[in-house]
Amino acid sequence: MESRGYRWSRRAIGIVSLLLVAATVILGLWITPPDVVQGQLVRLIYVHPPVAWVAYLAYGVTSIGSILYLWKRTRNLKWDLLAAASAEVGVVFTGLTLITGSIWGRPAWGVWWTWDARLTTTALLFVLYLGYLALRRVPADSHQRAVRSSIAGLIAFIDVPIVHQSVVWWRTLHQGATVLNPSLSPKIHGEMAMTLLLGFITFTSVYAWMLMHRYQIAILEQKVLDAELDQLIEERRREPDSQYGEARPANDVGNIDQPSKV
Amino acid sequence: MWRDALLIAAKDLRIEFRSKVTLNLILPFAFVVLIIFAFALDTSPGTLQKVAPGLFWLAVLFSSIFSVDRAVAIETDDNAGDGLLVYGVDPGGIFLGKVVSVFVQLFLLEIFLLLGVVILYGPKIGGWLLMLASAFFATIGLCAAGVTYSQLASGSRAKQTLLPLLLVPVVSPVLLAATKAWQDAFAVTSSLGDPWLRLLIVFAVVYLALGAIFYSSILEG
Amino acid sequence: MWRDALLIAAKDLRIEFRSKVTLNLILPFAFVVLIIFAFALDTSPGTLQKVAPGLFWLAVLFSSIFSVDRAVAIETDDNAGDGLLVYGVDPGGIFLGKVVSVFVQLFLLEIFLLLGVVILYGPKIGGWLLMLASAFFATIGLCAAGVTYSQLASGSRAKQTLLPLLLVPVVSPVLLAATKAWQDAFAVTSSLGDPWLRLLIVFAVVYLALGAIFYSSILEG
Amino acid sequence: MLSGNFPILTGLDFEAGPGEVVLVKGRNGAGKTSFLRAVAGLLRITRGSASVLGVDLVANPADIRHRVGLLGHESFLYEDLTARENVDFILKATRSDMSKAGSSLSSVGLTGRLTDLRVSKMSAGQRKKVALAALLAREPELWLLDEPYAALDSWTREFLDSALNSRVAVGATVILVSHEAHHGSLVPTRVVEIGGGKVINDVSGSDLYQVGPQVTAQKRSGHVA
Amino acid sequence: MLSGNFPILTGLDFEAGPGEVVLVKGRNGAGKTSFLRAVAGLLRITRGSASVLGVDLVANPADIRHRVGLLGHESFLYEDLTARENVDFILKATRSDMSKAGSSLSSVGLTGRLTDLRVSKMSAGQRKKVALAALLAREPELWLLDEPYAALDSWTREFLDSALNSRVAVGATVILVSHEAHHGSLVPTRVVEIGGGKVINDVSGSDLYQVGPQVTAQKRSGHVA
Ligand code: HEM
Ligand SMILES: Nc1ncnc2c1ncn2[C@@H]1O[C@H](COP(=O)(O)OP(=O)(O)OP(=O)(O)O)[C@@H](O)[C@H]1O
Ligand SMILES: Nc1ncnc2c1ncn2[C@@H]1O[C@H](COP(=O)(O)OP(=O)(O)OP(=O)(O)O)[C@@H](O)[C@H]1O
Ligand SMILES: [Mg+2]
Ligand SMILES: [Mg+2]
Repeated sequence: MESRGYRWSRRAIGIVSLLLVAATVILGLWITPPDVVQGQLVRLIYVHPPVAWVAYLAYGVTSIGSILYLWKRTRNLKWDLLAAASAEVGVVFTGLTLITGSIWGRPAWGVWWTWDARLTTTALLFVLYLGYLALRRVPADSHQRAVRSSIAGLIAFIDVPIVHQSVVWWRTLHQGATVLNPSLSPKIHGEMAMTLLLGFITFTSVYAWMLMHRYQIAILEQKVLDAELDQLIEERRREPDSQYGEARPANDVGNIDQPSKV
Repeated sequence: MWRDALLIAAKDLRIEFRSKVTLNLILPFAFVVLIIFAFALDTSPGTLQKVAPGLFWLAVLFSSIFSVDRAVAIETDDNAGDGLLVYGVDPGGIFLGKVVSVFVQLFLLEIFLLLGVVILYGPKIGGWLLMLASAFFATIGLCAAGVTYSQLASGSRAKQTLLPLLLVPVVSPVLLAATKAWQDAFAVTSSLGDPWLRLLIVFAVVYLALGAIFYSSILEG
Repeated sequence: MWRDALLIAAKDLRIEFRSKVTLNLILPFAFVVLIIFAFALDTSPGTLQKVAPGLFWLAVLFSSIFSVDRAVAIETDDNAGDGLLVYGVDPGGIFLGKVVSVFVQLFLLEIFLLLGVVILYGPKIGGWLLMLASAFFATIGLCAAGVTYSQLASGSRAKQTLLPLLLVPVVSPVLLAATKAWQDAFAVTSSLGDPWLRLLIVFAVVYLALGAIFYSSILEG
Repeated sequence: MLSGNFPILTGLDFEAGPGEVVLVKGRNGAGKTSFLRAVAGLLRITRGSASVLGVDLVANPADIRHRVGLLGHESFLYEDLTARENVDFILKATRSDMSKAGSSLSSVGLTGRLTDLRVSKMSAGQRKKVALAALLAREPELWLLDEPYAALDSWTREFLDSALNSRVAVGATVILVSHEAHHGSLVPTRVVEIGGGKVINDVSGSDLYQVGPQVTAQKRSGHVA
Repeated sequence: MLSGNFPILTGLDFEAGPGEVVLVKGRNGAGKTSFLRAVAGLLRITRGSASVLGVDLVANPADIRHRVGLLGHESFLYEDLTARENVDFILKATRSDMSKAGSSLSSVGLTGRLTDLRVSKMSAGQRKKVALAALLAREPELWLLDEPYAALDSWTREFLDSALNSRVAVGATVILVSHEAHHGSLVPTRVVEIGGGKVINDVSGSDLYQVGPQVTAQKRSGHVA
């Protein structure tokens, strides 16, 4: 069962997340000023980059979990479950990135969607981890599933730096590195920068809370499977009698005891 | 490992040579794709020349899916892959062997396909060397990722559909980079210092390394 | 024959439902194809809207190859097809059953895919009725030709590559007609009297009839 | 009879009537499997003439098929369906009595979780049992069994023998390929030995060490060239 | 040992030394095939411990594999290669003596056109013979045979028995799954019965009607849990 410490920290993070979300909403919608160029639209900046960043973070956690599972000395099914939980949350956040981006794109660029490199690679990221989740649904024993999906998870992560670099490698419509630029000096200032920072913290905290929940569910599912397994083993061991009962002809038993029946 | 790789590659190529899949079947398929594209996109010849590299690599991508699928199917039919494990063949060797055999087939295919593109779409080609080098590394990347994923998907009964789903997103950066490299090669001023070529080399190395490292875990798992 | 067709369709749909290939795998694959096409062709949004019907039907074509391949593979695994013959199931019924089961899957897929095209490429749609009718008959044509050829190719060990080679040229008229019909449907002035729709109906009827007539000879051969 | 360009069967002249149990023997590659497939109407006959249960195999091989129950090296099952679904499907396809599915499955020992297990998960013997259960429920006129005992445990062998005996008693014909020396309760009325694609030995009736069950009078001819 | 989430083997405690011929029996689905695959290092053991010929099966299942010769329900052959090419490939892959390929093929009766026939064209018994020829040429330490007699004709059965006897005499271990009552010249030194994934009966040595061939002194333990 869930340990006490885990439960309390999960709840604490939940409450903190709630407060942070409220603070971000207030700051983002009322306190900060509209942009000179973009007007009210700019408020999406407090959501869109943070959810994209959290998606990266989630896939990073998936990769770490995968590596820890693949490395024999740290091999433990928990790492695989953690990786899977994080990938699931990551897919949700990638979806949010796509949605908020589209909503932003409609007024900013005049289209919901365009074949810009950043957008395309983000869509690929989404599909890559959907593929990861599809691979996990292929029936296999838990070790086999863990190995296969860990490898797929690691290879999929290669796309994350590509998404990040896409604005540099391809000349694109999408915003260049404004916040997470190489020199780590944000190109926006004052209240906006603070609110954006708050947004990052908020969504990271929401991610942590979702991850802990999902992971807990995965652990419980595994416990149920283990319990079922013990029962199955018991049934399996009783099989020769239960399967045929009295119908089993006597000469069969004789046959096995005395292979001498030449 | 190298010895095993050669052994596997030789066997696979012999099986392929016997069934003549690449030459007799995949190649015409790739041509049909080229022609269909040209029809479906229904644009003027000028556009076709511009998109020729993209179409070429799309055709190669689809062909590669079939090739890697076959390469792995050779071992899953009649459980021959279990046999390989029992014979003590090195899994890294199996991986490399399959990559080599698929590479040889795909590279041959690309040569013929290129002829097709030149004849059908008539683009001007500036930098042959850049084209060759980028095709070489792009194909290695495709093969390495393809063989790895094909093995990953092989446990599933719906393998043939799971494979493209998993593989296409993974190799699409390779596809994009190769397309860009060829577009550069089609331009008059092109050099081997092309950044796309460098990207392709990185992909080839990364996918080869990942495959060689993890293939044994996949086979065992 | 109708009874046998229903029996086969029900069985195939149950097997498909169990492995959930169409929903879980082919659909995302088709999306990936849409994305890849758009990016590889690297054109401005205006062009994409224009070629959207072509891309849609190309994606459907590729998906249909996988679907019909699976539909026939169900019978060739473990020689189940021989079983059907021994049970005295009518070959025409087998054919119709498989066409129905593939049709149901493909049509579902097209609905989702259409949503994807609308969202991703953003075309304007004038005549929904024409679109629906032409999709209906084009899909029938695709399925009928696909099942027939898939059975034709099934004897070969290189089936997976032989099938597209045979099938793609045969259904490309359907593909072109469907593309044209949809282009008309995207235009504001469209009616059900569209000549391309009529062509699609002819194809559907011809391929269905040919399949129903010759399927038994193919199975026997 | 050709496969590619290789002549598999080079000349068989052979008849069997109702109530007969024909044991076909021969070296590996002699053509036993091909012989059974020809009798089932699945292999086309290119030269010569052949007929089974009065049906001409050269002209209309399809007409014999639904009267035949074939158990081959492969089991003709759908891997993704369960044992029960496979049997149900076969019974529906052959328009047989659906109600027997459950009882014939349990008669071969497939009960409980096994009836709802997908065939792909089953052991070699369990697969064979599923195919057998379908045959038992169908009750075909002509049973073509290609090494039916392989992979079956001794209990199921006994059961198969007794089930076949009861079918034979009501007039069914059994043609059986087996390499094993016989010890079960199914006693062949005739032993045919095939070699190099032709019959090289045909011992029947009183020549056998034991006479088989009653051969009914009205003889339908099964003649395969 | 799990397949999906189903426990196939639930507890086996079993040893075999060189020169032993262990006959594994059990009902269909008892877990015999899975047992052999586990011993060959192909099935992962999820709980408990197991070792074969001194190799720990849980920690490094790969280490046992090349010492093992496995003949399963499937034959592990490449359908598009000929008999000769298949055997050559296997010998190369196992780094065995290539010169024996021809002689071992002809010893099982595959000569002339048959050595150059693709496996896909072969009859069930001929395929098994190809797999057998490769095993004979390889001479593994531990022979794992899953119903080797199925599909073989009586001549080949005899031959297999005598070949195994000569291997056993020089210290090889044979674990054999078979449903048939034994009549050949290969006499098991021990009979193990498996049921419900566990050993339910283990009769050996003097308890058997006849003592098997010499068991050599230095005993390597094969222990599978
Ligand atoms: C569907 C459309 C869009 C997608 C998929 C998308 C995706 C992304 C991703 C993945 C990032 C994280 C980049 C990184 O730091 O590595 C990002 C950041 C960002 N996006 Fe978008 N975006 C979309 C539309 C837009 C639009 C329309 C705008 C504004 C006009 C926009 C503005 C930004 C900004 C300002 C950042 C932060 C850049 C940085 O600090 O690196 N995005 N977007
Ligand atoms: N995923 C699963 N779910 C349920 N049962 C399973 C699963 N996988 C395997 N089994 C069962 O495990 C057993 C596997 O047995 P195995 O193939 O080892 O049998 P065997 O002793 O070789 O039988 P046979 O004599 O028929 O060859 C079978 O009873 C099979 O039904
Ligand atoms: N294309 C071909 N070329 C050469 N020989 C062929 C070809 N096709 C089939 N054969 C031969 O025809 C024979 C087919 O025999 P069949 O499968 O009927 O044998 P069987 O008596 O059932 O043997 P088994 O006891 O091994 O099952 C084999 O000897 C095989 O080698
Ligand atoms: Mg045979
Ligand atoms: Mg078995």
